[in-house]
Amino acid sequence: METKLGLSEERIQKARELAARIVEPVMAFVAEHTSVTVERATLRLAGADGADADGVPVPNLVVDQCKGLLENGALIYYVNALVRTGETVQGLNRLIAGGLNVASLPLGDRAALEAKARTLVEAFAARVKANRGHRDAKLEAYKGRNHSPLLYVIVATGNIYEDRKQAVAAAEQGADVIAVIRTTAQSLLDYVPYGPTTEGFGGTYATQENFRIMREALDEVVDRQGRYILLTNYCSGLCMPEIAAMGALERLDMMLNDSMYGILFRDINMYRTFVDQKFSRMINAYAGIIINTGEDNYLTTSDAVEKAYTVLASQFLNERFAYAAGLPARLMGLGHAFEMDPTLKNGFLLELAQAQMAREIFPEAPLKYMPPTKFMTGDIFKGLAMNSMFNFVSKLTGQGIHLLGMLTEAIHTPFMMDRFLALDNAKHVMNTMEGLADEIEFKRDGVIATRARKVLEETVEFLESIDRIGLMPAIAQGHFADIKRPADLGKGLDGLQKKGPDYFNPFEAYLKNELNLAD
Amino acid sequence: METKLGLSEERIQKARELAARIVEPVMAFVAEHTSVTVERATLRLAGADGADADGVPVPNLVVDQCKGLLENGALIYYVNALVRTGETVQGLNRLIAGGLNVASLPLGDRAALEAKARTLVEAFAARVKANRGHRDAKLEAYKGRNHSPLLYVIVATGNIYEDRKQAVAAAEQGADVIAVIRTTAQSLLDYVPYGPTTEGFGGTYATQENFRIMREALDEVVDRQGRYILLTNYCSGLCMPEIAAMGALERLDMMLNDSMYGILFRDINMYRTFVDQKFSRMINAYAGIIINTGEDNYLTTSDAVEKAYTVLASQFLNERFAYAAGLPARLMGLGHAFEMDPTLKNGFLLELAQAQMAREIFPEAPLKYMPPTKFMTGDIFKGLAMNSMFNFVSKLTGQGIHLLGMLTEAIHTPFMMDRFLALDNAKHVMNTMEGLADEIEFKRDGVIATRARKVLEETVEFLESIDRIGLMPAIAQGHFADIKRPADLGKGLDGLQKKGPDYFNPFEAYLKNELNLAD
Amino acid sequence: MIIRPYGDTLDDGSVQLSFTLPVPDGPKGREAARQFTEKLGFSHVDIVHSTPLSDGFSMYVAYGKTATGIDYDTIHVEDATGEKVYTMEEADAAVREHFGRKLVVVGACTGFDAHTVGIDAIMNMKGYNHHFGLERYAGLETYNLGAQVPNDKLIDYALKVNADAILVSQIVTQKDVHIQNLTELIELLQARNLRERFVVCAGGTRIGNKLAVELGFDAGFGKGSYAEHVATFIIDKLIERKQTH
Amino acid sequence: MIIRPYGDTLDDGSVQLSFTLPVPDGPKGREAARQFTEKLGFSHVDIVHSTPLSDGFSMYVAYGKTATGIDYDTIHVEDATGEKVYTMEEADAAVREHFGRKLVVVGACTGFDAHTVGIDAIMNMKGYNHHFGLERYAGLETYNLGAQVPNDKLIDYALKVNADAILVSQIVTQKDVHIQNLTELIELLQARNLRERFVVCAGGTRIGNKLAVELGFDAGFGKGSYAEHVATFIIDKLIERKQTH
Ligand code: B12
Ligand code: B12
Ligand SMILES: Cc1ncc(COP(=O)(O)O)c(C=O)c1O
Ligand SMILES: Cc1ncc(COP(=O)(O)O)c(C=O)c1O
Repeated sequence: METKLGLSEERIQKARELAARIVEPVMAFVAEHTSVTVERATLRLAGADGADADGVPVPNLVVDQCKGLLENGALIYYVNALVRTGETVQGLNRLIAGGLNVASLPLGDRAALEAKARTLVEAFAARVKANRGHRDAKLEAYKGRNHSPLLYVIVATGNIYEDRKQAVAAAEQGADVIAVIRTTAQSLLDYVPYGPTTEGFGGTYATQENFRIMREALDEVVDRQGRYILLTNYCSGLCMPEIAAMGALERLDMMLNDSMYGILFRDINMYRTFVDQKFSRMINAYAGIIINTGEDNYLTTSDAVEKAYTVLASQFLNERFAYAAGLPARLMGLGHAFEMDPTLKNGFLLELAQAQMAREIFPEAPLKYMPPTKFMTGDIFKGLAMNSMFNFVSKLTGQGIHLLGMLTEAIHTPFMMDRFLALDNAKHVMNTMEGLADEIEFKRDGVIATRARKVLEETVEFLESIDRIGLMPAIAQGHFADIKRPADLGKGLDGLQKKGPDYFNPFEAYLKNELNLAD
Repeated sequence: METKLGLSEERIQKARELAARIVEPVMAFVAEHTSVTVERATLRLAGADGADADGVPVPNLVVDQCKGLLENGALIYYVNALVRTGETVQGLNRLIAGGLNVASLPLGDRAALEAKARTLVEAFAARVKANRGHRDAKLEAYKGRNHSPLLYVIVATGNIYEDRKQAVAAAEQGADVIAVIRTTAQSLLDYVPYGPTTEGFGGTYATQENFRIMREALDEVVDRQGRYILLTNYCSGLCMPEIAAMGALERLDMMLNDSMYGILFRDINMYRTFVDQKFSRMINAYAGIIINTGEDNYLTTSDAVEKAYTVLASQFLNERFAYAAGLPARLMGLGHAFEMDPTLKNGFLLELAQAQMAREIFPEAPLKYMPPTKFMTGDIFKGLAMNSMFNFVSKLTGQGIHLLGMLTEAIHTPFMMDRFLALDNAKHVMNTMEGLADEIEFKRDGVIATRARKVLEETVEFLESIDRIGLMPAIAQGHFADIKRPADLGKGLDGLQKKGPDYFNPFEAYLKNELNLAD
Repeated sequence: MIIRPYGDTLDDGSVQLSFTLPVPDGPKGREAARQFTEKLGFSHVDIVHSTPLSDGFSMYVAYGKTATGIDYDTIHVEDATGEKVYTMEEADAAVREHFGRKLVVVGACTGFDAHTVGIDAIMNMKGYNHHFGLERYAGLETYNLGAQVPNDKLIDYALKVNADAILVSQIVTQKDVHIQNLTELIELLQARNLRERFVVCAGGTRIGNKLAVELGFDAGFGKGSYAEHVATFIIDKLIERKQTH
Repeated sequence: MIIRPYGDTLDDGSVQLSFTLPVPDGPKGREAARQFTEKLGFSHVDIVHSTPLSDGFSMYVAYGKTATGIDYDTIHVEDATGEKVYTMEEADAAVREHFGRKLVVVGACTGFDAHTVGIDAIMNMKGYNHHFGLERYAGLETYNLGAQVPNDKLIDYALKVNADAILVSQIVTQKDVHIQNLTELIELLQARNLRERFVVCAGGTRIGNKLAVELGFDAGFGKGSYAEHVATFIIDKLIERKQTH
């Protein structure tokens, strides 16, 4: 990558070292812990699915049954039940939904259980490998047909069947990525609902069946259009790893997944979050799923000019956390956003600096660029112009994943025509200025280059201070997003579990091995 | 001016030389001729005004009365009548409107007539100088308050009183320049209507009273807003010099005025046009009025990519014709336009090249940049985005006069809110990317620089071919805009007049003297 | 089938509107805008944006939902041409077969209208959007009189060249000037007892077949028309006339 | 005075619309769009643009003129506050004068809504757009409970701190979830016989005073509200209650 900004390699290196030092103690903590949702995710990978008459999902039933035994992991009890009952996975799921308590069955021979578990791991591996194979084959077959950056739109009607209609229309209009936005507050549910759903607010429940319905619909468009359509959901909240598991099984291609988003913006306990995050990312990595980190969220409340360094700092941390979970750079959709006040003189230059800086510091990552939202108003005409500028900067700086701004951002979740207008605008702007990036150079002492250097410098300083304090205390003291999250507060702490000496999780072991992660 | 394109000074010089050679024989012809409208314009400068009961303007009445005598100029008869009747100018106008035939009065003592004429020239000079003084004083007092480029919008309701409302609103919203578009086909009228008018199609009649009404309304805004508002009209068609005269008297600040527009696009005879044009431009020059040339018109029918060189060639010719009429570069609003197909890959780069090229070749001229019109459709959303791109290029290349695109270009003459949205968009885009021009450099071998060099080269070749053929034959053969206009056809030829040995026009003489033009 | 606008759910009736009111911006203006939008038949009206345009004018962006729908099954479009549109070759063949001579077509942009791009698109050799113009048709003899042709001059010319069809283009529509111009042509033809002598077609951005027929033309051609459409219409119409006479 | 939309001439009634129809793009779709727009009461309807969104959906941009107008003189806006809005200093002085104690205000973003920026803008020290928040008022004691607070928890908390006023923010409005949430709060208060105990205000992008009052709140505050508006309302309301009781 040719550098237009002349950033100091030494400072970039310094920031990476700091990030590594900051993340290390967190990973040490993570290594010793599991959580209810990590266990449920493991069960899901093994095939646990379905729900009882009250809608409680089978993985939750099993983990609830294992209360007090969780230091061993829940899987062993599920596998044991499989062996004991001689049922298939589906059969056992039905029994559990019908009332069977797997924890009440006496544990059988360890070797037999391990052997049985291996077959489950193999089945999982085969399914996910097939998914990857399918995706890779389609991407290869339809190479060069996606836009660059990938055009990403959301659907959010609350009803999976309406979503499907909208998604298919968007894909036909040129979208490369469809994200099904989750219903308000699903992130705070400590279970994943079961089956197709038609009732959500500002979004649609993430369920495995919803994933399947959408994947199937998009796959039809893929071949019709000769373009692979990526499907995205939200791998965050109290069920982060379970969603990763569902995504791996149903061939999602991207997942919103941030190392600290849940802590800061959803008040989820930090220990819980870090533990869940690692396991999620391992699954994502294995399934070839691109994560999209959530740096844009820093800017929805803070000022994008002043707090630009928090975005870069978070990118470095997300990168480090991702490496630690086995994700290669090409699966790191590190986030940032075009969120400066549109009335700011020169604002475009600062946005350009930020986007170009991210591009040069993370050359291999398919950066995820988020559109203006905070300064969008009911003025749909100005909104469209803001989105045009955003599209321009994205193309000019070679972003990887481009979430399209909606001219009705301040009004409603997108209408079908809003999405069309966004796609049309992006295609228009990006096509007409195609090639501009190769044409221009920035002056070394200009506003843009100077700004980028300044943000990098502030980032190093910020990371240095975090390094001094330690990440968890720094979060507790409000160093991120001005939000204080004490380590022992926040949702989901009671779902955290120290691993016991007999902790059993061959899926985790398999993933670590496949991802070349040390134990 | 720093060069970003690295254009060859030698080729630019070559083009200028060719233009000078091409224009020279035309000016030789012009020197020997006058026309009915040049005579009427002269009368207007002297004070002739008003209309008879049928609405025939006094200047037309006088010139009609002088049929057969026109080689002497019409002014002498008007002055003679003033002396004979002892009337004031206003008094004489009334008499003429009432039926007095000035040509029927025996000519009095030449010296007395000349003396009388001198007083008229002095009155004219005093009025126009006061206008210039007023304008300069306001521009000085409110320095730095106009936008750069000047934001130019049109009003076109057909009714001067509605126009006034719209113009005042636009000025308050930030417009720097208000152009009152003329009614369809006024350019083909061989007289200028009299008084305020309320009936026009797609525009409003240019009349002296309409000029006055609008000037007065805008002057009020000037002091309220602390920003000088420039008023523009159309100095073209069969009454070109008369409109120049009216504009000089009523303190217009800009005039659409092109050396060949009328010939090519209105089928006005070429001899007539060149004669009228020279006199118009002398008046404009003396009155400090910026002309806006009409190169955009080449692109409304021809392709902007293929025929880019016709724009540059016309700019060189317009420049040369303007110098020949005493206009300094700072009053040359040489025209060009953003008219490439928006679906063209790289189109933005080519537009950028064209605009930057014009900027570098004519560093002192306040280039007049015209918006997308041809590819505007009823899709107002895409239209807004096209206009945003246009605004971007204009600011980036330092244009001088920026005619705002309307999102409803393909639908109707602008609604009040369309104009507001255009102003708002331009202010937004230009403010946010302010300073970008100083930040970037173009690669010397890139698409942009290469394109500019190519267009310049094609222009030189084109001018060479015109030089070989001669301008008038070239026009006759269809070398411009693919339109053939034989020299002896076209409207208004019968209004052309060879000057006689006694041709009397002290206004022309005064202007030539003031503008340092050779006889 | 009754259809309604669609926002993100079938029959939600969602529509976006923008307009200006001749009152100052402010709470009262916004409430006026809201009530106005409701009066158009919208519920759930949101005035999502308002801005002053000047002291006495303000602009609004509104969203609302309407129960108004229309019966899609009752919609009939009457285009000048039916399903079958001749290619250039088919058109020429039809002329050869039915007339054994070239058909003569005269076209112009009438009144003060100088927007020739549209009529050129239809008539000139080169055509438009990869559709050749009438001039290229072997079966047609064409005269494009260009811009700003007075209606009576156009008729005189059509008589002179013994035209079969007259084509007029009207692009400027402000204050319905196109209606006046088009009506005048028909009235002049009628006054001179020539209406039946020619197939008379109108075209332009804002001209539909429906409007043109209402004004007394044989057909009208709007946005997106090409030479083959009007060629097809003229030929079929002349065949029909020949057969009935 | 009857007012109508203004394009470029008084009373021309010009309006721009855009919408989607659940039918394919094409002449029939455009005609349907035209007739639909006419049915809304527009004349001179122009479908200036149409485009397919998918096989079964198409989008239209329309302009039309309407004779529909409204009587501007009959428009009344009932804002929560009248002409007089206290400055922070005036508010504090009024509290001192009438109550001699701090007034207690509890605020939250209720239900599943996590959009705290709005309630923070009203309550936090820093305020918004150069308008200080309630926390900075000497006469107020404030508790901002933040995001996603269940209605019953909010009421419990208000009782605990002996609140005078409850403020709720609702930003998500999809499927009218805000109406449900707001209604639930009032019903819970009524069920617990607490409705009269507090001044209860709602706020949010889509919430107007009118809507809030209809739902049983004392007042509502929409876009562009600042701390001083709600402070003024609370203080005046409590003074009024004190005087009538
Ligand atoms: C190019 C242009 C010009 C050029 C015209 C050059 C030329 N030689 O034609 C110039 C610069 C000269 C010009 C001038 C003016 N223009 Co102009 N112009 C345009 C523009 C940008 C494009 C029109 C065009 O060429 N369209 C492309 C052609 C191919 O489309 P079309 O004409 O619709 O033709 C198609 C169909 O309609 C149909 N068709 C058309 N005619 C016919 C006839 C027949 C028989 C058939 C079968 C079919 C047919 O087939 C064609 C191919 O599909 C439009 C804005 C826009 N983007 O639409 C404004 C526009 C048309 N102009 C407008 C105006 C007001 C003017 C002026 C009157 C302004 C003024 N006061 O000076 C002048 C005066 C001109 C005059 N005397 O008429 C307005 C009209 C507003 C209205 N609705 O009344 C527009 C909409 C711009 C605006 N928003 O103000 N203009
Ligand atoms: C920032 C933002 C977020 C941030 C919120 C961060 C935070 N801490 O608040 C994040 C990223 C977390 C977020 C998430 C979501 N968001 Co959001 N978000 C926005 C956004 C961009 C800006 C909102 C904002 O901050 N406005 C600025 C504040 C100052 O304005 P305000 O809230 O209107 O407040 C003013 C007045 O209303 C009033 N006021 C407000 N409350 C009160 C209370 C009282 C008592 C008083 C007196 C006054 C008052 O005073 C304030 C100052 O004037 C808007 C789009 C937009 N541009 O408006 C979407 C938007 C509000 N979000 C939306 C949605 C759907 C969501 C999600 C549900 C999406 C999803 N499924 O994940 C999530 C879920 C969040 C949840 N559980 O509620 C939709 C809502 C659609 C609708 N109408 O229903 C919007 C409109 C975007 C869209 N087009 O889809 N969002
Ligand atoms: C990383 C990440 N996860 C999740 C979400 C979605 O929010 P919720 O936690 O409500 O699902 C976001 C918000 O945009 C996000 O950026
Ligand atoms: C130089 C010039 N003069 C005049 C006009 C206006 O046309 P008309 O000749 O109809 O007044 C134009 C058109 O935009 C123009 O560019």
